[in-house]
Amino acid sequence: MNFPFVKEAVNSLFKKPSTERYPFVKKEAPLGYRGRILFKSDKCIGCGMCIRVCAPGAITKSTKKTDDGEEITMNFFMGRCTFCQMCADFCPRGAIELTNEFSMITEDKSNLNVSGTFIKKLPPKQQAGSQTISKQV
Amino acid sequence: MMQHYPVLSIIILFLGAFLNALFGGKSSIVRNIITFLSTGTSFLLILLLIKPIMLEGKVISYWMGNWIPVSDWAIGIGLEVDQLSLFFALLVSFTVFLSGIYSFKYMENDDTLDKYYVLYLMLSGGVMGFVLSGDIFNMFVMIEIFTFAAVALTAFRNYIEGALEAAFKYIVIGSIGSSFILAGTTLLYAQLHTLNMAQIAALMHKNYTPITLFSLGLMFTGYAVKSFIVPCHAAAPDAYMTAPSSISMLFSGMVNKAGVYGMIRLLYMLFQSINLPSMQILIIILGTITMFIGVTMALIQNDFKRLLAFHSISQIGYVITGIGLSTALGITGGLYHALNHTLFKGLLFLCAGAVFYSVGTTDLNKLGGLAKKMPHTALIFLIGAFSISGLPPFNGFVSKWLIYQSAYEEGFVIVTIIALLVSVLTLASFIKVTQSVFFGQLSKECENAKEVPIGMRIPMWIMAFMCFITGILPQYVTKYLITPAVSATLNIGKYIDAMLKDGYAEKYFKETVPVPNINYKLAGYWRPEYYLILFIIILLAFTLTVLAGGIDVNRRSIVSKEIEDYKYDTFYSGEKSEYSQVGGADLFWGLKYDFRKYFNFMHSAHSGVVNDYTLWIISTAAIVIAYIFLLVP
Amino acid sequence: MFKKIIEKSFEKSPWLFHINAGSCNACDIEFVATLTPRYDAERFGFKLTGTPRHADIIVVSGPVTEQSKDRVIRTIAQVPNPKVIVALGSCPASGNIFAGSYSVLHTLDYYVPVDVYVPGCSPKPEAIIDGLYKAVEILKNKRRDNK
Amino acid sequence: MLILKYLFYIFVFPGFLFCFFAGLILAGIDRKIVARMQKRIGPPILQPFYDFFKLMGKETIIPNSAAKRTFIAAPVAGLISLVTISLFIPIFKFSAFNAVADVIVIIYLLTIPAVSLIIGGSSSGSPYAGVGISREMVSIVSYELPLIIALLAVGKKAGMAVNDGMVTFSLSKIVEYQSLKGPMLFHWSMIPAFLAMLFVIPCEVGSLPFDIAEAEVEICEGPLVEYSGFPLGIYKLNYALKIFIFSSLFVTLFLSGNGTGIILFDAAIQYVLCIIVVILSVSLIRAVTARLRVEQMLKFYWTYPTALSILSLILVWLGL
Repeated sequence: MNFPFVKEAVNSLFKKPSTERYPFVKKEAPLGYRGRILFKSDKCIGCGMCIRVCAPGAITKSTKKTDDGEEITMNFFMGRCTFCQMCADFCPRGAIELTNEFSMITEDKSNLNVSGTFIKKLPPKQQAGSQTISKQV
Repeated sequence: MMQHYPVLSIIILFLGAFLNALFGGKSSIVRNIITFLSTGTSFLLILLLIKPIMLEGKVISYWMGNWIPVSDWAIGIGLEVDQLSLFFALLVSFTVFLSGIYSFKYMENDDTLDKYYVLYLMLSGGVMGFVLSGDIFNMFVMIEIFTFAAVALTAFRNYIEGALEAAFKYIVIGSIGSSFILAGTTLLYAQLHTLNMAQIAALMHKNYTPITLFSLGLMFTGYAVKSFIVPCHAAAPDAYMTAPSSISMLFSGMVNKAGVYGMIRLLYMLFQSINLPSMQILIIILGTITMFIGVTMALIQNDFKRLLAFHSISQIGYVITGIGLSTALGITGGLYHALNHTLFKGLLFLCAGAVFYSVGTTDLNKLGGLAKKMPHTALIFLIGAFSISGLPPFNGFVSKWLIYQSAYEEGFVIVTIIALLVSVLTLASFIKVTQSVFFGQLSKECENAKEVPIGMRIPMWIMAFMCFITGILPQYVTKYLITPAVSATLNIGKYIDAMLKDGYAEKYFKETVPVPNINYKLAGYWRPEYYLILFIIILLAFTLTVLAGGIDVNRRSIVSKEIEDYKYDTFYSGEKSEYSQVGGADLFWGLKYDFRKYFNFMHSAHSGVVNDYTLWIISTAAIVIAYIFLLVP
Repeated sequence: MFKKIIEKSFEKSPWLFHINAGSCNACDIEFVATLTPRYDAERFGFKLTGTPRHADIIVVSGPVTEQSKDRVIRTIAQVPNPKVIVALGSCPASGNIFAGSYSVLHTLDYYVPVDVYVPGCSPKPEAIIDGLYKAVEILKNKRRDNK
Repeated sequence: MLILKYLFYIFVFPGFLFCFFAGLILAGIDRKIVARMQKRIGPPILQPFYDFFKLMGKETIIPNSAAKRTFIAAPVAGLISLVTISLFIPIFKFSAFNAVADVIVIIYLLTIPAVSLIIGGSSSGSPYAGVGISREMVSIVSYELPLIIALLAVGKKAGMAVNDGMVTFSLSKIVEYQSLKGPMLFHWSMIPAFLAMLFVIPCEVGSLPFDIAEAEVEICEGPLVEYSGFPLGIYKLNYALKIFIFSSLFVTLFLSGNGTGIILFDAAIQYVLCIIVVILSVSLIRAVTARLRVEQMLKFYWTYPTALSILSLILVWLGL
């Protein structure tokens, strides 16, 4: 007939409760927390490595022909992402970075999409028969 | 003219039986009229007797064939009606009258009904005669009549399996009881040369010879068998279960009350041995054992009527304990409980009959969800269940409470604790019946159950109303009915004088018999203004429901099957709701598991073999006689 | 006078009911973690109830597999109005890694109207508290709209 | 004029409104203390009020398999009997209705809320409710025995001195005895009964170690599984009223005396004592224990508290 924890229960009555008052006291996620994806579209070269390694297939790429090149938009659908950071690690250009922003509460799914577009210039039109491929960014 | 009412009320019942035998076979209307008239007039006659006897305190004595006592020695058979016997006669005639009306409709799809009504009227005539007669041999004759009528009625529906076996058990045990009573009566007659109760009481005052003590032991066991006290109760559950419900209502309302009446007369009148503490202890022990075993056996039953039968036994335990206390308050509690028991147990048996009438079975595991199909019966059953478990506004509460009060005051603390515990266990078993018969899921058997016809519902409503009235106005019930009966039990001088001639009692008692004042100092009843409170609180509850606003109790819109709207299905944690009734045997797992040794022992003790039961009765007889010889003088 | 009190009390005492529609239990543990002393959702009046009949906010976690589909629909239908449905974690929103499997054909909003999405492959307890906080506001608006 | 006095008693002071606020605040304090014992902040004190009024606003669903009228009437019946009990319990010297024997009336009136829960659950027709009912009934059977014995002991003890030797079942006599001879707790022969009654409170109220009937996890809130909206609100109100009424009965039986005479102060003192009793018996045990099985509860209640109360009954019977 022993009641465990009675001592702890009684003297924890007089101690301060150990609850973090979250919504009123903002709380930073710990260092290196894999939160919402930040896509730096200028660095991206549209190689598609991230799409290949993304397990849930949360990343989609759509291209649109424009007059001076292709306009590529990369779309990261956070509702489908497992936040495993594989895309960030495999991105050769370091264009994807997971911030430590954890609360992404929304009422409709559409604003869970992180997307960025960039123009990929086509290499300059080769004059007919020119010899060397000049290095072009 | 008032002299002749007692005899008339008995003879009319027998006359009804005789007429039914002659003309009953013709058509049901003739039968019903004869039965209704005979039970109605006998009930009316008893009602007319209330004013002279109960209020003015007169005692009617009537000598059969006008054989008045010769030189104050009683030769003829005398009928004696004082307040106590009128109280029991009232119970008997009330139950007989209502059960008669009930059985018009209830028995309609049985055949050979004229034989049913003959036996029915013989049974009621026998008990009426037993309660009103003042002569112990005449009482024995009446016992024989109603026992054999009861046995025949138990086996009336011989197609029910177990009916013949129950009747056989009842006849063996019943006749053993009757033979004990007969042996006691003959011994008394040999010793005192008279059969008249009043004269025996006068002669027996304070001179116990071994023969009279032996006859006391025999008659005590005989009446114990008749009122189904525990060691000799084994015939009751089978008999109540297989008999038609209108008859089991008579059994529990009347037949075991007759046994209790016999016990009271035996102990308070004939042998005046109740004021010996050893005698009190014997009765209280028997009463408490009856209470406890009755209710624990009822908890594990799987049949509705068998459960009610075991409850009758345990409630009789209450009455016997109340009477065994021999204080004015104790007897008041005992008699009040006898009245209440007749009312609510009769009501419950009528509900069982209604369930049997519309569904065809009373097995708790097969029934379920009848409240939707039979709302009236469900409501009436709830009133009966609440009054038997003693919840305040109903009548069980007042009488049980009187018994606790007097038991605790007399120092029998264990008895009070057991009594309160038994009352909680009664509540438990009736919750089990409520859940497995009326609420819960609608079982396959009850799909096409319909409400019982109005002919059966009228007596049920009358009984329910009576249960409510005796619960709310206890002081009037006690003032007019119970207190006269209690003073009659305790003050036997008036009984003797009325029977023989005045001053007869003084000659033998050498002092006037003191009439104890019934101290109600402790008996706090529900005073009328409490009902004012109850009414106002109900009003409060009603206003609360309306006032709170924001409520939309949505009328359950009839959802047609093709729209799969699960909103109104019961919650099965997501599954499709299918039939899974929790009721009958699998309630109270905790209780049965904890006391499994006790319940297994009890289960095997009730073996159903007649010789075991007879062995019990003979051993109780032996123990009682030994007890009386060792302790009483 | 009662209407105002009832309005206010809807915001103060939302009761939760949790349905596991095939989840890997990561979100379930995080959800229950909000009731522990460290995050203590009870200070806002949140209480986990045993039956949908008592609930106001229904928290669904896990991709709605074929097996749990009609159970989820049936349980959510049994919740009295006004009710709010919260999709906990990214599985109900999109099926996450289980999306293409034979048993996960649609996401939660195909079966029931979802009010709040709490994304995160097992969102942090703080994120769940934010989600529930928004659900309470929606509950209050729903209560005011249809009453 | 008498009617007005009774109306005031019923509706305001010891009756409905006083019990409504006292009970809900007491339930709030209980929840807050349990939270604080688990080192968390816990809901505001007025949380039960919010729960009650939110349930008032919710839609009430009556399932198909329920017996409609009983389904709605059961919680109200429980509420009626609880309010009636509150009229019988004296607050130090003042008592609204003192019948000669209100202890037994209270024992039986206390079973009505439990029976109303049972009838409500069984009329909802759900199998979870069926299981919940049998557990609730076993819990009534288990706590009734020590409760009765303890009350008999208190009755006998008070009766010895005040009621010329005979047992008294009237609470005002018990209060009168305590005003003469000091609270019942200080008589050493009554301490076992005090402990027994302290154990009975959690089971009577249905708080954690003994809330087997309404186990949210195993049988989804037992008898209350099909309730929603207004009837559920009344059941939660009944739960709060039960805490208040049973603890104030406990205070009257063991800790009362001749109060200050002014009703307001008496009510305040009695309420503070109730809070202490509730913290001691309900909250502390609720914070540290887990739920028992049904037959463990029965075995527990029929051994320890019963032995304690029988001990004090014997002591009282010997005239100590």
